[in-house]
Amino acid sequence: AIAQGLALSKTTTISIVMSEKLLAYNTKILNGLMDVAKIYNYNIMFHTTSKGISKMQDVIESIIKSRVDGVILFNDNFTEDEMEVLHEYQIPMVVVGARFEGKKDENVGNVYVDFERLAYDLVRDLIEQGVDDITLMEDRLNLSMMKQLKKGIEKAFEDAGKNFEGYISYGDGYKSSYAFFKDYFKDHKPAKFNMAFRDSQAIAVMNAAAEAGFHSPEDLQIVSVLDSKYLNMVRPRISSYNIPEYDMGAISMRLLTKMLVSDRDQDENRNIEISYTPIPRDTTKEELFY
Amino acid sequence: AIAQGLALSKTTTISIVMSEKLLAYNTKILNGLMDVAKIYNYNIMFHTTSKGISKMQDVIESIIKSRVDGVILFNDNFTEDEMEVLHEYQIPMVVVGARFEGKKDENVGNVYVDFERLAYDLVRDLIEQGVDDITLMEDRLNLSMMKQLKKGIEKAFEDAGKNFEGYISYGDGYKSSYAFFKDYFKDHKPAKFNMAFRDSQAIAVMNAAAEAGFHSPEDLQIVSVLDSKYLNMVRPRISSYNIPEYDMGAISMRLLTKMLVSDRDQDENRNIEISYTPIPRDTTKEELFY
Amino acid sequence: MKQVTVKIIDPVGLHARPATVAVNAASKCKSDVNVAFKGREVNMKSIMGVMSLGIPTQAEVVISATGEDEEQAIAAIEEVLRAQKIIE
Amino acid sequence: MKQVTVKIIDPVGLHARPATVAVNAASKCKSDVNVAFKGREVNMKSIMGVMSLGIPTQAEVVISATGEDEEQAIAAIEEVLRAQKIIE
Repeated sequence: AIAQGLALSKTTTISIVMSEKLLAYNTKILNGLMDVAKIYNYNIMFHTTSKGISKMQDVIESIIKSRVDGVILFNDNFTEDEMEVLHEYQIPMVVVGARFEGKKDENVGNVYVDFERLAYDLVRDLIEQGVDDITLMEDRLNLSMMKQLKKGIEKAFEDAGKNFEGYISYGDGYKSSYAFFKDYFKDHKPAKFNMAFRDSQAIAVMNAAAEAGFHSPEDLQIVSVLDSKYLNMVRPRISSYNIPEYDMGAISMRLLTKMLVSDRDQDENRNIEISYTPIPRDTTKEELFY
Repeated sequence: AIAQGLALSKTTTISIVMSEKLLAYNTKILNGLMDVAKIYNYNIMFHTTSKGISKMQDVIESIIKSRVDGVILFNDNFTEDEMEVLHEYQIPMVVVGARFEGKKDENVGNVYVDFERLAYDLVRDLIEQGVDDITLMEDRLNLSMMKQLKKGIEKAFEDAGKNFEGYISYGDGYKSSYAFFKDYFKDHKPAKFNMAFRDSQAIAVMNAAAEAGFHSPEDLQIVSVLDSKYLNMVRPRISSYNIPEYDMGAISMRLLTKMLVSDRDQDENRNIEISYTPIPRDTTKEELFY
Repeated sequence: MKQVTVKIIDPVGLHARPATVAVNAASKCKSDVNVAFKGREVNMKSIMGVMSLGIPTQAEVVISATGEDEEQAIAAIEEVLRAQKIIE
Repeated sequence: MKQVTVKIIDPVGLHARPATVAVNAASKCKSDVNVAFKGREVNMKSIMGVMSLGIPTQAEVVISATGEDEEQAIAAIEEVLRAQKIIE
């Protein structure tokens, strides 16, 4: 057992921590992380959090016990207290996903998409085009992202002297979204513009609307913030944003590498914003993403 | 660094090896593996193979160097020679996915779905119902599975005194499948029955056929062997099979645990077949899965 | 021995994640913990055992614990299964 | 110094996986390896450097190597990029 330990200790080991429920949505980021880790010959310890089986506290304990050299954390996994514990042990870490709004120091990097600005810019354009009947569908798996999208929309409404009241919340997953809208469209019209975070929610509102006789984009425009190949397979094809997820993973691991070797007081940029571009398909009107 | 090694050596460490391209299709199996590993407090080393970045040989080398206690291998990742190397080092391993057809000994377990029988039973029923115009679409990401499906179909044809010639091969991914069928349906009718391994190929043939004026199930029946939530979101909804993927992962990790502690000469069952059940939706006729 | 009868309400029954959650809860107890369904009884700390019972949704199963912490074991297991919406 | 001009044919340009494959190929060489596009030149062993160039598909870029294995470096990098269908 000791020989085994010695062999292991020669290599840099990085822990990747993510929630099990998000795994299916983050495979491209994970691929980017793994490819760059392989170039640097890092060992990767993989941890998932999973309700009723493994809590973030257990994962943190196992990270500290095994004294890994660095950690990649997917956002929406942890509370500020949990981050505090990792801070105390001075483990370099990179938070990937949304902008990290907790306390930062030289041991924390962040590779993120500015979801607040994305939502602000989109809704500002919509309001200019006369559309203020807007729904944002809650995604319980990604509450950090939701918070930032909501903030961006609210700011755009505020700047136009209006008030945003279109945040809707129901269960998670396609089935509950679809059931919700099937029922909702019995006595409601769809909002003119519908914003979802994930593909399945966008498809749910589209299918339920179509079956109630409402068609996209005439009766309702639909955007899924995260792109997926399935948005291109449904009819009509759903508009979304291109977020370079593989790159986010690759850049996050590279940033962590730099943090592992660099001087602590070096004033390097540890906050890297990743750009996004709209992908207009069939569910948005031509003037929106010109 | 030595202290770090010693700390690590106290815990059982398992390597999970999969191809990067299959990651998005195997998240449920991975979740099952991770949950059970967490119950036993195992550390998980995660390895992906990725063209141009990390080959299976590199992964094997890193597994041997770090002297992990056991390995979970996703099928379709390795050649017989590569398995041979792992054999020589006597590392207990479980192969998950399709039936493993290489050399087995007491260090190799296999948790699998019998894709050959699935295909045989389906095609036997189809032939009995008078349908022998059948296409099997190649999936280059899962060549072991394809081989077994093809074998099952060929056997069903042979038993009916017929010859199967409906294996088609083109690029991988939705775009190339869709482009292939868009072109193909310009001067061909679809086969009466179309079998795909993954959701995207099934959706591709359905969309291309619909746009050429052919409708499912009247003009073409469609089945995707692997289920996914997206098959329920497209219109018409595509029939598939329920394969308990999470269970496959959970059982694989549990089997490995048993192999780690058991006597070598104990005659335990190391080959566990996982059952499947059809999920009839809109793209198969009523009489098929009664 | 202490035992309790519970009804499985998780839509997939005691398979997949629900089964793994149940095994995880049982594994934390010092007592021997068994689960019985339709006359068959297995060790509730065994994943393959629990899955082999093929317990469907709406099934009533008997969970029993024998050992020094049997009282707390049953209470703790019930609590976890209820929190995860696996039982009523 | 040894250099070669290549045309990127991968549909996403030299981003994402293609960029990582290129960096991996360059990292295996002893020579210093640079890649230049539109007057900017970066270390081809740096992922963030290569990605920061924003090299689109159909772009022509210059790869240069300086060091004892410069000849073989250029040949090896070209071979990997071609095998991965990143360049013509």
